[in-house]
Amino acid sequence: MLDVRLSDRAFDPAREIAGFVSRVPDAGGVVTFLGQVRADHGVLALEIRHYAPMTLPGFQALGDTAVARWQLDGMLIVHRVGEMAPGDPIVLVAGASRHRRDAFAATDFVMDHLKGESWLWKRERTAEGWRWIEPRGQDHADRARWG
Amino acid sequence: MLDVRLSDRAFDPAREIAGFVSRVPDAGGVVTFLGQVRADHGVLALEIRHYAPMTLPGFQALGDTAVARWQLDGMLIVHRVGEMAPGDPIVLVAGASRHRRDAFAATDFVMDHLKGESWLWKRERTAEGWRWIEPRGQDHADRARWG
Amino acid sequence: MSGFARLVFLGRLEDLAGTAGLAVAPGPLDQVLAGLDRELAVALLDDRIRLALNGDLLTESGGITLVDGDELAFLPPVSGG
Amino acid sequence: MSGFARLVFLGRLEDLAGTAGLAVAPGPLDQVLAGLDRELAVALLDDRIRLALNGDLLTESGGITLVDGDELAFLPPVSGG
Repeated sequence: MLDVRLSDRAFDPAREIAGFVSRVPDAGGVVTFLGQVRADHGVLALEIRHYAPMTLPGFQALGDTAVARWQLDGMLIVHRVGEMAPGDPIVLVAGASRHRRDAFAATDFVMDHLKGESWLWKRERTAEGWRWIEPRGQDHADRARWG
Repeated sequence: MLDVRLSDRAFDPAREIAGFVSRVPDAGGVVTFLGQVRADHGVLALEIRHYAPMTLPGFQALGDTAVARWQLDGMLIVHRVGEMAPGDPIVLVAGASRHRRDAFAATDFVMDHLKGESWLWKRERTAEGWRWIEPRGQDHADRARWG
Repeated sequence: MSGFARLVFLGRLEDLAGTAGLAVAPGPLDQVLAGLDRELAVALLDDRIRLALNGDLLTESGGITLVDGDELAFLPPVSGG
Repeated sequence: MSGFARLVFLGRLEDLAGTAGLAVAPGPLDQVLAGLDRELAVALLDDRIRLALNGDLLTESGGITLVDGDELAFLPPVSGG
């Protein structure tokens, strides 16, 4: 079971997790990663732009890769697009597996690749106005972990 | 913020996660692990026994170690004791951090040590009756990952 | 003949173009770009900008000719973080 | 004098003992164990069983004497995952 979605409005991570868990009764372990807009460094808003013909297929391909590489009962990727406020959820990734190592690895892998290879463009608004977020060297290092 | 609890009755993982996330507004990432009683191999019930003077202090010490080793905004450990049915949550571990790598590592670390070093004794009931669950060699290998 | 092709500008290119997309006359890409604001055209030709034609990433940007109904997207490096 | 010490049996030892705990007369552990069912006493002396006195894990099991109010727990290997 692979469930990949873009959401242009706020989603409720707890409800998504509960829904996901209910669909993987045979899984012994469920690992989730929730990313949210940080409230700690003067960011007033975050905007994520996407390109429909590429962004969702890109996430779907990443999910397919994870499902092929690890023994998973299920995988969930939900990503916000549009404008968000501090504390808003940005991304929820969940992996369910019989043995917990698969769920940990798949979720970690998806996060490492989501950040650097997704077709998403982000800008932040601070007191000084909007500022585009540049690529980071760390993203390459994160992906290199997976050989 | 370190929150460590034993629960002798069923808990709601989604509600626990929502409560935890609301207490770490500055965290960019929250990783959770949920372990549940598997519904797939003839297990009708799982019982976990604990020893109050050692089990909770043991979990607390493990949480302290994780908090000291990684940069965390918060850490949650909730563990069931008593008798459970297939699909019931057994353990919920959550780590929140500014950078996601810390939350992943801390949660993974706690799970590797929870399973092998906690003062918990488990037995399963199948059609043939109750059977005690023995230590596994894999637990030692899991802990050895952390040097 | 004639009709329209569409250019799509992602990320900061949208701000630079002042619009998310632009209908243009079909034809060779060089010719299409020559009809745009010069600063925008230079930004679109930057080495780090990747191109996608009708949703498929292009490995080469040379020799493209847009036909009626084509959508050509200009993709700056994605954001980190 | 006298009073009671308490033995606590964890995991499968509880099933073997038929009870989670037992009040015993204080005294040297050897002497306490000698008063128990022989099969249970043998199981409690197994090398893999660890002991905790009043919640503290003991590194050595030799020379223990229980006094009034002590709680001695017998901890078999914990279960795997």
